[in-house]
Amino acid sequence: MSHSEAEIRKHVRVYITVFIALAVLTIATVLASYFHLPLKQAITLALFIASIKATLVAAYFMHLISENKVIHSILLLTGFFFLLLLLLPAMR
Amino acid sequence: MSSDHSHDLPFWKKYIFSTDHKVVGIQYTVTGLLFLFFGFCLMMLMRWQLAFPSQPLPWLGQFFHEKTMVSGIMLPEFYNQLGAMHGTIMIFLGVVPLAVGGFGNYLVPLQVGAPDMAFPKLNMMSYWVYFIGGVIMFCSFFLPDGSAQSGWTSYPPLSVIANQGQTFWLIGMVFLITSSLLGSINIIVTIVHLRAEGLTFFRFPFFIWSQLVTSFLLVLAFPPLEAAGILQLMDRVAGTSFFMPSGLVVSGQVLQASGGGNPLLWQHLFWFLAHPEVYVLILPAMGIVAEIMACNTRKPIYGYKMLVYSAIFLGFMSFLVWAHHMFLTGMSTKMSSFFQITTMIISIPSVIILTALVLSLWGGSIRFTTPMLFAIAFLPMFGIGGLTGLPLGLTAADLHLHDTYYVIGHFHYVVAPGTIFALFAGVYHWFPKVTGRKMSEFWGKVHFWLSFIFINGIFMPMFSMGLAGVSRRLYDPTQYAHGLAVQPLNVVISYSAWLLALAQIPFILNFFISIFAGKKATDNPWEATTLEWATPTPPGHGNFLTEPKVYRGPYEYSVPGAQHDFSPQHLEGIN
Amino acid sequence: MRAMNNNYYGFGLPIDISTHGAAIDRLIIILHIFMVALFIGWGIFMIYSLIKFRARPGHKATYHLNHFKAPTYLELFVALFEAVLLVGFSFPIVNQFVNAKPDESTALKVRVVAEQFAWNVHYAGKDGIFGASKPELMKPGNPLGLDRSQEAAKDDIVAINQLHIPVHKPVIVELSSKDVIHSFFLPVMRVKQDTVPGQKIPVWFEATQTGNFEIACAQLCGLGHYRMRGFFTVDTQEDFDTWLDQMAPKPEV
Amino acid sequence: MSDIAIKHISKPHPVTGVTNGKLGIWLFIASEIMLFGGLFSAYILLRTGSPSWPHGSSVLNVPLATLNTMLLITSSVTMVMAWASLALKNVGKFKFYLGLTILLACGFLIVKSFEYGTKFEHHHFPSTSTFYAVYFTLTGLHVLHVIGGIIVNAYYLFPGSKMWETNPEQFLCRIENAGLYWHFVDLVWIFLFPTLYLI
Repeated sequence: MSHSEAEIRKHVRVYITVFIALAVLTIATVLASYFHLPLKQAITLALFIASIKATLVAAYFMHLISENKVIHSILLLTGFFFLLLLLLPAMR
Repeated sequence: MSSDHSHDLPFWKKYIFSTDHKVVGIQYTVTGLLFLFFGFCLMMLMRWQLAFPSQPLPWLGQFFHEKTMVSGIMLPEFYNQLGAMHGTIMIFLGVVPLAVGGFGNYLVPLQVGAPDMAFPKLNMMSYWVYFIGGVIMFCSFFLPDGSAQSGWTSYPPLSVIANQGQTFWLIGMVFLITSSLLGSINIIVTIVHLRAEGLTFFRFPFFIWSQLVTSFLLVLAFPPLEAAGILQLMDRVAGTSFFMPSGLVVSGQVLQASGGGNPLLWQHLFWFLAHPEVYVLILPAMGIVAEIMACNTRKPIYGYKMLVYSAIFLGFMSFLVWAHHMFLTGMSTKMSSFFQITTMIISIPSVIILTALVLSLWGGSIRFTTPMLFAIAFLPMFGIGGLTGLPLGLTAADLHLHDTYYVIGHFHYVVAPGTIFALFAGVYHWFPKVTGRKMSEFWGKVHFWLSFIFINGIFMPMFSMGLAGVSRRLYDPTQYAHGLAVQPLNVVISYSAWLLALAQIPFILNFFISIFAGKKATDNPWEATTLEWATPTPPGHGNFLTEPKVYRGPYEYSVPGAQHDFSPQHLEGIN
Repeated sequence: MRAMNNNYYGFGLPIDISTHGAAIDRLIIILHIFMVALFIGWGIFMIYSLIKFRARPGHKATYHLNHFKAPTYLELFVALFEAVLLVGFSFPIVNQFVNAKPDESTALKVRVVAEQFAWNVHYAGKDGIFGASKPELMKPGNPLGLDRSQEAAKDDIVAINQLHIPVHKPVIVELSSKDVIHSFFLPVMRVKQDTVPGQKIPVWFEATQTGNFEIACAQLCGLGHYRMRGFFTVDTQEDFDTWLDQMAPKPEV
Repeated sequence: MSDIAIKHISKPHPVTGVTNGKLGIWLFIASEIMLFGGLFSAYILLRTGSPSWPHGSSVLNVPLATLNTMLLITSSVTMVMAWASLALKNVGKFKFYLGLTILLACGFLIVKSFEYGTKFEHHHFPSTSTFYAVYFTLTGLHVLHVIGGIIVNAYYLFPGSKMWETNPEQFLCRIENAGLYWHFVDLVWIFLFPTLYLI
């Protein structure tokens, strides 16, 4: 990726925004845990927030949002097998 | 490997810590062959005990430590060590390093027209990490209690309560896995990025495709085993209970552990790797066979695209069948039905590949060279291996055949006369490119025919033993009446194994003598079309004299209107 | 010891004395006929091609070949045949094996607890209730860790490496393990099931013939794996009852 | 052996649009995803199979872990800023941000060692229960990854930065790839934190 200077400066602003979002979400998920929601809701909420944070990191810090198809395909394939691996405890 | 570019490098940098993919490939090949032979020796020792249970091993017995053999009579501990290490060494230190590390490293850059691998230093590192893993595995034999003895599958809780050798096994595996990961990442990037101009994906030799799929399998399937290995290491070293359920009583003592673990977790993670691993073992072999068959039938491979799609599908499906190794662990019929179906589905692309390769003979002009003989023999041998997988993939038949010699016969037909024959074919085929000299055809044929006869003598009787219900990993099968009934077969198998060892002597001599005294080979002695034959023999540092360009598919043999019966990929206009 | 009736065992499948085994044997035989037929067909084609298309002066390879139709049909046939094997044979057999538990009131219930390297067979005794096994009580003299002071455990019968069952009666064996994974294998019964520590897995079968047979361990369980052999005896109901009486714990004074 | 030219080290491949290193590091991350996938899968299986499981916040120190999360997130943003500064050819700023990344990572390790220390003081070891086994194994492996990241970043901060003089393009690629790895380490923590501490 060749980046022009202006582009990178724009990137930097995005990084700061993402950073603030990550911090807010971290505080939100910690606060939510103090409410002692029922286990199912607590797990869903915690994983939901974690997924948003992960998406932000992957999309902006790791530049996945503007990444090439080949990387996306590798991750798609990996994601499929990753889910399969997570399903493994259900296999009895 | 002499070349103007590297003459100024010191010896150790040129031949030992070399980053040249050809040197690394040769290092892998030689180490792999040595480990293959070592693993074979372990098996020959086991064969004595199986053929003549509890009789002293003549002459050789005196050289063994008293913890392994008492006055030449093998102890069950030692038998279990031999069994576990035979499997581990053959798969992780012999066949995979040879197929992916050796052939992959040497041939992939040549066949895609690259000067080296994408990450040469990483390449060197992956060899040395493999080497360390091998040394750890080998050294574990000299531990006070010997090496790992819980089978190559290392099922807990047995492996967790086993001796120190198991810890070495796990650490060794972490090294081997790391090495494989680095190596396969390197191969993928090399194939995708460093291919020569004009070499589109559908102009790849099938060998390249097989390496690409194999590398993806390694990258995605090995880490779960690494995870499992780490967990087992924690169980053994830090006293955790990942695989240890509560309330275990071992030899009259309640086991001091927190409990709460699940032994089946290991099996799931292990087979999540180990089934794709089967295709890691077989795909490169198929690649080698396809190369050699196209060259020696002097015609294109039949159904090349079908072959490629089948290999990709095979790789994908191999992740979805792992639990067919676990039919008897008490799984529900829903689960077992699912895995039976996927197992039957995965047999289809295997059949397609085999059929395409057999059909490739049709219409050819077949040269019966030594590599071709090995490649042809691969077909029926792999066929037997594949077909006998069918009863094991159906839970109903597996009820009787699970963990018997039938299983041993089945996967050895796939790996030994299957993959290892293909690897031999590869050694004979590419030897002239690597050394500049040909191996003797006569002794090659002697090697082939003797190996072919004796290897069937080893594995064919195992099906009968398996049907009779003889379990695997038995130190003395004659303890059982049903084992005693088939004991004569064990004697036949053992003699076949020892004779097979003798049959390797022509190969070993041929290999070493030909390096120095073989017939000089030209750059393209087999008149083949793929890019590796466009290099000088042996290829120098940087491989190609000029950057190659590719004009056609990989197997353009006997093109109508061409002057020669082969049209190399790098030549413009038909040859 | 080893001089068991060797007519039971040979170079192929051992005799089958179970009610469910015939279906398994049939499947195995059909499979092998199919495999041999396919292999011979392939082999003949291959050898014919090898001879017909050998390199010789004046013979040239053909670049363009017509597309073969036969392999596609063969492929379809193989796929179809596999589907038949699955739906027609394997699924029903496995379903029977895993789900069709016999009526517990009429069946004989036995517990088998595997350990390195023996099979501990546990009968409930007259009261039909199994005493609880406690890991902390498991000692060489009391391999199952039974608390004999407990009412349910008083008449329990423990036999080591001896599994006796009556003929023509459904038997439910509940398998478990004290230490590592073993595999409970009755070759003549076509029964094989892993015993997984921490789990209780039931298997069931019915014998059609009396005789002395074997229990084998099919999963590597340590250095004594090879000698983890048990005796499996199918008796008439009367003989079985007599044996149980003999094995019953004698009241201690 | 730099006499042979391997293509696409710093110029992206025309078809895939990425460099060798980037494709390589993403494949490595793919394998790491599968590694942690195996561990998470083990965690789920053990937790669902267990009759009781402690609530993370009742046994673990959530404020410390929150602080650690903040440290790691901040180090991620400084890492990406280091890359951006280098792309703007501002080497001084690059070194500042990369150094900050390393310091934050060290801070993470220090906090972690306090956390481990108090656990050991209370005689909570991996062998105590399956919960602690999972906790120590997963966080321990993550710590190893953090240490690996520190070593790589320290190399690029000191001896490795010489490459900026000889081959700035390749050096920028290397920093980007090191960053990708570092963000992945952060990403793993983003999942470890709630699954171990909060639920």
